Amino acid sequence: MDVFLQTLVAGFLKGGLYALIGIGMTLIMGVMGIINLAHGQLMMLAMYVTFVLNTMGVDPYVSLFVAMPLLFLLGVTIQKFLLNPLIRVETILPENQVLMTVGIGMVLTEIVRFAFKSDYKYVTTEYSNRTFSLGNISFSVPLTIAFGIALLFTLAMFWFLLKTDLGRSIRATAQDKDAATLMGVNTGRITVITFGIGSALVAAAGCLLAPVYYIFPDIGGPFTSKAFIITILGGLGSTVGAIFGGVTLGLAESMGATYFGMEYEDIVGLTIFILVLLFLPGGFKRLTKV
Amino acid sequence: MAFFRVEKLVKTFGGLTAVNGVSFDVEQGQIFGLIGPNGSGKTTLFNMISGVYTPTSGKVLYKDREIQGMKPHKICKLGIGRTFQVVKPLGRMTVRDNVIAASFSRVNSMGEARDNAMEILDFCGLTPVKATLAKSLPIAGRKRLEIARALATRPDLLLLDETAAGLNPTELLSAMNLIRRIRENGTTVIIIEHIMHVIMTISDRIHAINFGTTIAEGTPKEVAANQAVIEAYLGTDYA
Amino acid sequence: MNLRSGVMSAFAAVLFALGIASGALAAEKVKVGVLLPLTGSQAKFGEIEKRSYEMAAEEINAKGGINGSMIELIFEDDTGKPDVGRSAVEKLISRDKVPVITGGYSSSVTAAAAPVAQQLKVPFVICTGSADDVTEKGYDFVFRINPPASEYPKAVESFLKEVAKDVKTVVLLYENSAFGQSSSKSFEKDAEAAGLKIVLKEGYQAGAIDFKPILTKVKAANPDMIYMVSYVMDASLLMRQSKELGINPKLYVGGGAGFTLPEFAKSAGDAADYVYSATLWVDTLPFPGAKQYAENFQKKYGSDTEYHGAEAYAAMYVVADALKRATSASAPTPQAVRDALAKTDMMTAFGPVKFVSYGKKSQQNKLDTYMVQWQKGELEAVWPAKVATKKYVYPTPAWNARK
Amino acid sequence: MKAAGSKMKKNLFPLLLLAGLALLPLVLESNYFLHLMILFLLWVVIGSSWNLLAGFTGQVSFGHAAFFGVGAYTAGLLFHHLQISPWWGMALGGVFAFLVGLPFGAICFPLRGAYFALASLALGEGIRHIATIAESFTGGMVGIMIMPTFVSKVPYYYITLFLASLSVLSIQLIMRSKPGYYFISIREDQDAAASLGVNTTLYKNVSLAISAFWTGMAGALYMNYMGFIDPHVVFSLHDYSVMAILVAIVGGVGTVYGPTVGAFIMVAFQELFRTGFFGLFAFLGKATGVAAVTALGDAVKKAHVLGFGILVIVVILYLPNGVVGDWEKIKRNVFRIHPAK
Repeated sequence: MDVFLQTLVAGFLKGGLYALIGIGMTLIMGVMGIINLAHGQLMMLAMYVTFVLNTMGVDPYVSLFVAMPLLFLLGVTIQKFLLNPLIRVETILPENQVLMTVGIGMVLTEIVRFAFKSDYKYVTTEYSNRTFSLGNISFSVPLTIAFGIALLFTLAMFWFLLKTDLGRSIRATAQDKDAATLMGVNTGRITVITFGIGSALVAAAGCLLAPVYYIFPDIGGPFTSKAFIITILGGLGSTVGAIFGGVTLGLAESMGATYFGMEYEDIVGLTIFILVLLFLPGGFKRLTKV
Repeated sequence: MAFFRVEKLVKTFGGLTAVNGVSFDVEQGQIFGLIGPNGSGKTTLFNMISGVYTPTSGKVLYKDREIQGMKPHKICKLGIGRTFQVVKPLGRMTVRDNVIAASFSRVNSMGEARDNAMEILDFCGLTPVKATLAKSLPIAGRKRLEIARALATRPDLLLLDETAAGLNPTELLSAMNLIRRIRENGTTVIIIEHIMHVIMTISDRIHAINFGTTIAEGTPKEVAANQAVIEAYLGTDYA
Repeated sequence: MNLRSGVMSAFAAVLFALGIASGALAAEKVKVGVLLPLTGSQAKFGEIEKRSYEMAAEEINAKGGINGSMIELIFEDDTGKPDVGRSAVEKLISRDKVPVITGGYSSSVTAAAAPVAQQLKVPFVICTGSADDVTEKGYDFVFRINPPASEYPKAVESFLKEVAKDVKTVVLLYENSAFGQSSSKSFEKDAEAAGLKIVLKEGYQAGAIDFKPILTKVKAANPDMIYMVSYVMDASLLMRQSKELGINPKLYVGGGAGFTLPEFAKSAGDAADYVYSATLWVDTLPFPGAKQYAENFQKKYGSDTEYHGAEAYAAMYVVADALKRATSASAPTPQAVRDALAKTDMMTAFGPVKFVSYGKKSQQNKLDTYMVQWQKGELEAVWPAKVATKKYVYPTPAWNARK
Repeated sequence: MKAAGSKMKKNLFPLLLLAGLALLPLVLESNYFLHLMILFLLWVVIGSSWNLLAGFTGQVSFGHAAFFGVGAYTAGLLFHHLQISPWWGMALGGVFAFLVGLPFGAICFPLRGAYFALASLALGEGIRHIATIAESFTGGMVGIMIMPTFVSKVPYYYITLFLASLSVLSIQLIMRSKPGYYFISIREDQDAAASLGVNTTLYKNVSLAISAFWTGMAGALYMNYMGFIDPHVVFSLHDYSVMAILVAIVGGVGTVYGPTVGAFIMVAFQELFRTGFFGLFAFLGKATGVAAVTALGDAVKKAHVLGFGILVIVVILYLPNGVVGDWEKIKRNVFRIHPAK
């Protein structure tokens, strides 16, 4: 029983972090219809920001306030100067934007490698290893905080998309770009802002992950894969779906690790991903209609 | 038995019924007009006939064979060709290659396909633009290409979906001319059209639907005089 | 048109310069090719090894080089990929015409490079690549200084036999890498032969965020010993999360790789305390020049070295020694260097080097391995007793019993 | 007349290139350059195969490493378990890659566009994990090592050249016949294609089968030539799946010779950067005594992946149809040659 509960808790906490990674991706995929294969790399960048600030004595949670705006700007720049121009370019493959994000991911990784080498970096705080226990079940303090903040951001995003003008414009663009344009939404600007927000959100995930994990230039790739699994699970453009997707992936990985063996962790994720693609197109959003 | 018949065709999407029990017969060699206001279910009918949608219920009978629910490419092989309301040119292929691709549904060798294509291009008056990329054709050219491509599959029955929309008067005349010549070659035609004088002039029979159900059928004259049709097109005030 | 001819003439100039570049370097020097990952994810160790090679070459040159001619190192970046590594070896042999190649960091690059050296008959002195296969093919031009992966846990086995006699149950965790899979397999075999019971054996994909599920299972199994083959950051996470869960075996042992690196202790903090690890080398070993090498490295580059660096440093001396014996009047031929290498019998900072055949292996250096333990943030050699700098702490104190 | 002349010229160029490549080992005695040429030709096969499925049929696969790896492992495992010469694996590698392509297609083809890309990526990664975990069968990460058959590069060179020519030729012939027309129809508009009698599912699978077959052959050849494989090498997302895409994109997607050009550029690019322009920077640094030049050379050496990334971005932005597809544009803007009007 303890094993089961501990696995459950571990999966849940990890899932909160995954959700935060997923929300940014789901917005970008929902609004622009492209897969951002540089998503994990953006998170990696935020982790390095956290690391650099940490060497100057800044707490990772404080660096949220630096990394998020920075990554917002970077996201805006990428969308404006690298992705939006492609809409006008005549090509054979409509996936050009996706391929562009592959290139961007490579460049980001290599620039960081140039600056920091391939060495592992880590952000140690006095609370990195701290835990509290409920019964026999141990909770990691930083992961619990991360879970809380992820939940907070999701609710904020939910409110933002539902209640603000900008949020409504983003939702309109996600639903039907042409119709939104006709209704007077500047969809070019919306895509730029969306990519910025998506980048800022994944930056938050990076800052929260930094104290419990470690940092190296190639860390982005695996998280990009996780991000798109979460997005497909939850359904494109659905913030609540991203939470579901994140927690589902976290739980599935943990359960898979405990009851199948840890080496199956990634296969469990990929299998669920393929099954959802095939049998539940639209993800959990389809079930809940949220 | 009829050459082509649909029996009580029904198609629902979720809770919405797009086509609700439509039946009609088409005789070989006819030009059969299908009219109805926007959203009345005409294109849905075409999509069921050509295999894009599987009907919720009902039958599609072609040369005494039930074909509902068959895949589009099978239906094409049986001899039913179609055009699309929103044209779907194979954009980065030349006009000639578009038609060659379609010709391969009947022949396997490149030489035969090319010969077939040249013949069709000539018939449709597209020979001068054969080397142009399909995406750079003007709208009239694209509509014509749709027809040429459908003809290249050597259909016995041709479904034309709003071939005349967006054409200028000269282009209209030559389009009507083309449709007549297609019929003269022995191909039966079912045509969806909004431009009344076009459909009234070339059709042998007309079937009118509204909200997915039949409201009238008969010769162009009969349908034009039908009260339900007038109401559907002009609203009750004009009745 | 002007621009085009400009491009053409620039191209011609480049070709010309390339011709000079390859010709001009043929002065009175002895070339040694070094194959290392200098970019990519393994670059960290490639860099340490490169510096060690350079340091050793400078020392040798300062003492007169190879019978008067200077050693010139030609580094080739294998980027950690076998096909690139192979390009590099081909270049070293056919363009630079080196009489001997050394280096070889990752198992996969080493395994792809060794047959090339063998077929082209140029000796290849491997300093790190640890795949067992490489010296089991009867290649007579391939030599290896470091022990193969399967032999890393040797010292652990003797420690279990002589000290930790009450260890009966073992949990085995390893990363799914060449090193992890092969050394865990050989450890399992030997442990079972010694009468230990493997209660849980799990591989994992390097880079996991969370080891809690697996560690929860470990805790439930309550083993006497946890043996982990992990790279540095996984190692650190494993220990941190073991501490979080309060798992208390009699000893934690790392199977080489990540557990001996300074980063492990720094990032794991006090969770690293009392952790044992198998290792191939520490600077306190009583080999001539070991301590000095570590100190000089620190002085010269301002950063710490570790066993990979020592392997490279020793490899340079082994190669130089063979070159000296192979160089009589003329420049050394690959064949002469190979013959000289086969007769190598010398002491280095990394330990004695002599290429012997045993079991399936040939031209393999046979070395002892050691056990180290983190004590108060310092890595101390604890086993075998004759090389110990501190006495081992056994059994490991329970987490809540520590201050 | 003019048209016929230009067509002759079009066909003549590849023949001349082939003749040149066939004679190359006679003039090029350096094993090193021959090795680079073998890598180049290997990439011609992989890039062209990917291009058949993605560039011509419009199904952008992010999982081609699966076929490459299966080919390589077919050859490797035949030898490993049954001591059968890995050359047999050449033929079988293609066949097994084709067989793996069947479920691959069944899973991915119901999906369109980006979803297809994601599913193929997931499958490619999945198969890598499986090859890693199924240690007792594949040898896991320890990998499989064999002794290459030939000492000389020349036989490998001719075998690879043969494979490359055969694959490119087969693709060219296919593209000039019924399946080729069907592939492009599917790429341009699946619904229109279906209405013209194209069994889209069947022909997508045909395209995948051919693509997988050649890629698998390339993988098996890799095993024979390199003598070593492990799952992270031959199933690598980055080194094969993504690289196959880059080769085609840079050369020209949807053109028969684009991937050939792309393969040459990518292999040359990587080697130029890795060696610091074949030691040019190091030499200039030494000759002029300017430390900055040497430092620049070191930076260049370290920047080869960065260079790839920038190359991709630049190509997608400015040459979206690749060097071959946008050749006219390049002629206009770089060489300032305007076609005589």
